[in-house]
Amino acid sequence: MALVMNDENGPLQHRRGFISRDLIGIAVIIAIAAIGYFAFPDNLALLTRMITIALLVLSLDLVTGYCGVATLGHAALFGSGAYAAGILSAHYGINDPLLMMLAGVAGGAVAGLLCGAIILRAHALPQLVLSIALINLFHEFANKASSWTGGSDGLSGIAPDPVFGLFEFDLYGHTAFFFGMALLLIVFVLLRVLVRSPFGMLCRAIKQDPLRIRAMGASPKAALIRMYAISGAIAGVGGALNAISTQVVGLDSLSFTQSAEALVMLVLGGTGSLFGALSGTVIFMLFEDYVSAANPFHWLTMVGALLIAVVLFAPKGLYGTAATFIGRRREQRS
Amino acid sequence: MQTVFSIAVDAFAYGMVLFVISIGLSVTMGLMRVVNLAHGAFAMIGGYIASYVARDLGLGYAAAVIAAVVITIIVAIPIECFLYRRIYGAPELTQVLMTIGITFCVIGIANYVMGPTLKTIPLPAALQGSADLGFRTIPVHRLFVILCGLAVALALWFAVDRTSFGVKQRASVDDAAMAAALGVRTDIIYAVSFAVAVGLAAFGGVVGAELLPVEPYYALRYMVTFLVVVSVGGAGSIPGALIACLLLGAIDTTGRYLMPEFGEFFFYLAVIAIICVFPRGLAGRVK
Amino acid sequence: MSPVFEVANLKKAFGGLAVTNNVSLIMSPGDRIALIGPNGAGKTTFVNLVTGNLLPDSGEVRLGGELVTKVDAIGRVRRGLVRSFQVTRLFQDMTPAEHVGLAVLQRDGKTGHMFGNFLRMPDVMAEVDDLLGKLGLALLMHRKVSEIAYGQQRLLEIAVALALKPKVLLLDEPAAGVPQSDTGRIEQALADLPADLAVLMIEHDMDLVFRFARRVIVLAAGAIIFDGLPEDVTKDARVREAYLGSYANASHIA
Amino acid sequence: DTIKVGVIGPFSGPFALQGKNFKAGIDAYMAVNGNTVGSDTVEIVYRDVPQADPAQSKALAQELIVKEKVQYLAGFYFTPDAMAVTPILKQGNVPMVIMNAATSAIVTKSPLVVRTSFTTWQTSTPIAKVAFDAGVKKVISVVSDYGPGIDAENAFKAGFEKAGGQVVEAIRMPLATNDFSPIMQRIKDSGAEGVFAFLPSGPTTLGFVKAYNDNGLKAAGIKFFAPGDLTQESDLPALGDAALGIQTTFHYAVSHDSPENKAFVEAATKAIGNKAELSFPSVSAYDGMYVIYKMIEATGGKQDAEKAVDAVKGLAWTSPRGPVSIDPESRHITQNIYLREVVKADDGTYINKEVQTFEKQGDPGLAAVK
Amino acid sequence: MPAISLEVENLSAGYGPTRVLEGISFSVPAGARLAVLGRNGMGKTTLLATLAGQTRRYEGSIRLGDSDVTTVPSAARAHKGLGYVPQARCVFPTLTVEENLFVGLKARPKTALEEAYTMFPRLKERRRNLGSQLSGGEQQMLSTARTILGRPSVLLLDEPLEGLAPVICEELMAAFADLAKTGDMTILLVEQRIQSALDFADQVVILERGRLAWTGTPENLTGDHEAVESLLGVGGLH
Ligand SMILES: Nc1ncnc2c1ncn2[C@@H]1O[C@H](COP(=O)(O)OP(=O)(O)OP(=O)(O)O)[C@@H](O)[C@H]1O
Ligand SMILES: Nc1ncnc2c1ncn2[C@@H]1O[C@H](COP(=O)(O)OP(=O)(O)OP(=O)(O)O)[C@@H](O)[C@H]1O
Ligand SMILES: [Mg+2]
Ligand SMILES: [Mg+2]
Repeated sequence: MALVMNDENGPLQHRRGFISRDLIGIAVIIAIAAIGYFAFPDNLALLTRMITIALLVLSLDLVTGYCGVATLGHAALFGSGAYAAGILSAHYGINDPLLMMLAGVAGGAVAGLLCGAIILRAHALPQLVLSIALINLFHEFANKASSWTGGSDGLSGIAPDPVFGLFEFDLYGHTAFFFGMALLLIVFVLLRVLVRSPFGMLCRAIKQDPLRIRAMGASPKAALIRMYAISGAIAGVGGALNAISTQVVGLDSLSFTQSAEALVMLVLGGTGSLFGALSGTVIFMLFEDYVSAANPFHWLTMVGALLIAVVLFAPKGLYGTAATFIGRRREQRS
Repeated sequence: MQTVFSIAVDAFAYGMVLFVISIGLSVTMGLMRVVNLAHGAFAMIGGYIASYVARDLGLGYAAAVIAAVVITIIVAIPIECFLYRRIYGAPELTQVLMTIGITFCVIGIANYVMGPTLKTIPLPAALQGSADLGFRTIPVHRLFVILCGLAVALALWFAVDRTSFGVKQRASVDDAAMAAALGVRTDIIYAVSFAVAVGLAAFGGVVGAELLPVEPYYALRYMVTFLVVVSVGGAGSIPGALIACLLLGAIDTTGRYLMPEFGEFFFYLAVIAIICVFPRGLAGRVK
Repeated sequence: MSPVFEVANLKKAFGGLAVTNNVSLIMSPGDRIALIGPNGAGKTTFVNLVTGNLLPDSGEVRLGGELVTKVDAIGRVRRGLVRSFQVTRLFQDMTPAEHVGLAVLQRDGKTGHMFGNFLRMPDVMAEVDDLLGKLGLALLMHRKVSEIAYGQQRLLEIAVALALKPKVLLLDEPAAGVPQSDTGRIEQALADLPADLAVLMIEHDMDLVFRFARRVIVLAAGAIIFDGLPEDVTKDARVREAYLGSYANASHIA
Repeated sequence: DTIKVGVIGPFSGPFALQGKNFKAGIDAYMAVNGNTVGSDTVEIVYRDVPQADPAQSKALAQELIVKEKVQYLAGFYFTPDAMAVTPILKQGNVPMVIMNAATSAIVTKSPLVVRTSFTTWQTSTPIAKVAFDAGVKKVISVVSDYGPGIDAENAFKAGFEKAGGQVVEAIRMPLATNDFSPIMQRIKDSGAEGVFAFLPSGPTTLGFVKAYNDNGLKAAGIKFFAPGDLTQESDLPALGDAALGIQTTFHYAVSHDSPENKAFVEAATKAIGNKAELSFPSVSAYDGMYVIYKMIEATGGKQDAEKAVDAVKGLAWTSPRGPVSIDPESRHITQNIYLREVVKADDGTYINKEVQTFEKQGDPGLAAVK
Repeated sequence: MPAISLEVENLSAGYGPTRVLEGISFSVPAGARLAVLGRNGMGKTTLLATLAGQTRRYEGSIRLGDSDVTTVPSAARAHKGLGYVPQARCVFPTLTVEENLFVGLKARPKTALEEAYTMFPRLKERRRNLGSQLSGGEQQMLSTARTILGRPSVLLLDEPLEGLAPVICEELMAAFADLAKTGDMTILLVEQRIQSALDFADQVVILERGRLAWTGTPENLTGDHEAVESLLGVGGLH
């Protein structure tokens, strides 16, 4: 094809095979999980931690990638979920993992609503700063409420019961891994549906031009707050999973560092696509795990170099760039 | 009453220190539209150089400041050419990724080369000790920083608002392609602006070192503070940054005096309140 | 017929500059009005004021008899007052189909739905195909807007406005940047509009103005200096001097 | 056989210096005592947790136990990191030797925990007596607002009030405080004769001590008391003259005068590369290794956590810091706490000079929280 | 014979992987007025942008006067005498009108700003306003004036009449004609209003899907009904 001109070819491609592509996507995730499971049978804790963070990054992608909200405070949602689940167990003795998960979802969603209501009052840089201020407030609050949260010593005494009364959370982390994997798959499927729905399309449009959306009669703010609550629920799942699998919740789960790291992972993978979020998390954490074990003293330099390299050679993120590349190849062949 | 004055003096001095350290970031972020999270890294490089020149080489404070600014700029030139040039005009998040990467690298290298301990920059006799204000004393060094802050603010404001360089600079940021089509050599403009920003960062790192001591983690430790004061002021506005620094300095200082245990709350609540009222920052330009 | 849209004594000043100076206007269903005037006369500002994008200093806006001066822009759109933009404002990463689909869904109150995909909703797609076909964008409907030429983006801008099925439509220079060969399409699209829709169009292309309008309003320095039939406008000396120039002498006025 | 010891600590990031000291202490011990116990070779596996991050700490501990098959876990700079690991010790059959984390309660979380460092209560209690004996009756306490800071505040208050003094005000300030001028103003206004301060070792102590001098508190005769975190040796060159005369209580000073310490400092300096970077975590790590070696001896290299821990209960030896023992009840270290004063040594460096010894101090914190 | 001021040979250009222009060659003598016509999306803007150095060029060469500027960056081309008024106007939104004009001045003294104000008195009234606050037509005036202030020898105009009131259009076209004649400026004009363009130009090229489909004089074109019909898609010309 030499010349791309007005009468472009296939509009048809777009209409076929969403479902089949989704099935492939799920199959890929399961395959990767299986590879992870067999490749690192004695390091399931790492994989579980990856799943937790992946949930946080997915949730961040919803607001950042799909709605264009810049935030360096997304761990507020994650941490709220974690503390909600943790407090339920440590203070109220409700140890059922599913109930704890529900508490996490609720905690995350409430935090999402709250953060959304504030963060959405500004744009771009000031928005980023609002999010930083928020995460610091959450962090301080959790530090102050130490009778509930354990303060800087962390909330300990979380003792989740076996899942369905059968599978115990043990040293080897099998239960936590499979429990997390199941959650991740459910969340992934739900998000797939969500981002393609009319609501998902609305959010993408808002990201590009909120004023235009207003002129179409939709309220960007209402939509974004709603998305924030959903994002909070997802982050809450991650937080609760973290509380259940680690059995300790630390202030770090509500920290700027955690938020910034999540954002880095997201951008590394590529914003605005679920696979971008997933691959960013997996690649970053594997890389970090590898270099920090190889040289615990100077690995930060390597991570820095990785980030720079990604911006230089894969400016849309690793997944984003790969997807564009493949898409172009396919276009050229047709 | 005396206490009120005293707090006011502390607040003003702290605000000016914040200003000197973060104004370079206002240049990169507001005037060049690069979310430069590596600002602290350049400030830290400046601090290390000054410390080395003043302490290990035993040269004077003035020499240390000049060396810090000049060498930091020299160090920054290749970084600008190979890294920053790629992210001008890129999406914010890409810039975040790149500049965090740079920060990590600088931290790692500083840790390796200079070791993890604190480094100080010995002050000349003239800047040591305290000056008597009548009702209280204040470290002479703070007065020096206040003067530096005012001088920098004035010089920058003049350069940006009153010179042809300033006009071309702002034009390049608004629309680099169009500016180029009108004959503005945007790459040179960018390089010079960046050098100025880095030079200011280094300068701030050195004169602010009494308050924010130089160590490898400096680059990340104060990143949030820098980002916050610059954005609250409205990135790119020199008067805005000045007002923001003084205001936030005052809030922080008063809060810390009245209720230290809620100091952070005051500070960040004020940030949220200000941004909610002025969504573009105190003196934000319309886009 | 009762007016669908009424503006009374609208005023707005930027600093010392009175950009809208006591403007009043009434539109009835089926109106086809052209709003013309020199550059900087305040036409776009007028549109921004009545749509709620700018706050007037004083004056009233009514939609279908209801006072909407205090209603925000979104509320006014939902009540049937829709505009297009002078400089295209489109979603660069989205396709024409998505633009129009979104507008249709929004109109039907379905943008909150969290499942399903409009490409598989036959009723929505039928409308999308129809509208884009009418404006000659059918072949481009699945390309990103950033990749299509400016003129085509202008057409899409109109398609989006139409998809909202407005009661009052304000078009800000819909043909700017659209080549002569394609203004026909715009005209056709406008001609196909429901007869009871009230349309106000700002345009500097006089040929289009005279083919489209049944009433012409001339705005100069923020005030209405002429309001009448197209035939009469070229005869008005003030309009000639301020706006039309030698166009008034040209032969081909419809 | 090879016996692996997993060490978790902050080896990069803001606390990299402390992690470096862990490593220096461990390296020093193995340099002096060899890397074999009986027929077994000891191997150290390091894992980095740059900032308090219990989830990461637990994941790494799990990996160390399950994958690396370590028989001992050690290190742990931050309390939550240690807390997160205690639940898996039993199942993993692994003892944990804490080389820093200073909250009293950790040892109660699992019987397999042994601590060779100190607790904030332990180091902060004696300074109360010092203050009172110096004739100061009214003190204002100023601490960083986080776990250890609050421990320090409580410990000082308990000790000082018991002695008969009065804490006129207790201020908690955020960890990320840069400008201490307002705090100094508060101190002045409080009318206290002395100030008790606790800040985590590192950059902020510099600002605090400078502000104390610059704002004329020192000149006004307001006395300064603190546990030794404030004047850790690696910060002293930066603090310079500003720190001169400051009195602190702590379990270890690099300048401690004993043959054991000379040997230790020599070995540790070699390991860390620069004597100026040497600080207190190194000695806890050194003694931690001593304990681990004893455990290996007692179990003959077999993995048996309970037996290993039992073997060191009541163990007493002479550490570089002086005579120490492991309290069989709490498994926490009983040690001398020294009152030190910052002075300029003959070679121009600044040191913590020991001026008084409080012998055989246990951990008062455990009783206090109970 | 007048010197050639702009010569394009076998030019191909586009955006990233999308090729838009293919094998374009033409040359324009100094002082000539060339109209570039074509329907929507045929590559007119792309052609001008490529000449100004703003899009990706794949093949071919561009000569300006007697120097080869094929690989010269945009700013340097401007200093060699190329002026470009883009279709999107590209007014600097955060600069005032005066500052916008000032950027276009290049090295000329500030007093030259008056030239722009005589051309568009409207701009003088609004000179302290920010670019983003101008009306559509005012932005168009500003964009044009800004480029003309730099005294280019070759002026590329991409739909400079869009959004302007009829009176202003007339004045502006007259001003362009004047610049071409007395100022010895070579002008390339892209315009949708075919009649205005033909009245102005002494040469015409028509683009069709990125290629040069027709070249000639306005008179030729008026006679060539077939070309007008198929390439421009309009009925007839007067
Ligand atoms: N925010 C603002 N601040 C100051 N002046 C403004 C602002 N917005 C518009 N103006 C001025 O108000 C006047 C009217 O602008 P408006 O955009 O309504 O003109 P218009 O009639 O649409 O002109 P055109 O036909 O050129 O589009 C212009 O002179 C413009 O410069
Ligand atoms: N940024 C871009 N990326 C990809 N393709 C583009 C881009 N801009 C334009 N195109 C394509 O290049 C072709 C030519 O566009 P161009 O803007 O040059 O047309 P034009 O003749 O100026 O049209 P108009 O009359 O609408 O201004 C169009 O088909 C368009 O789809
Ligand atoms: Mg207008
Ligand atoms: Mg064009």
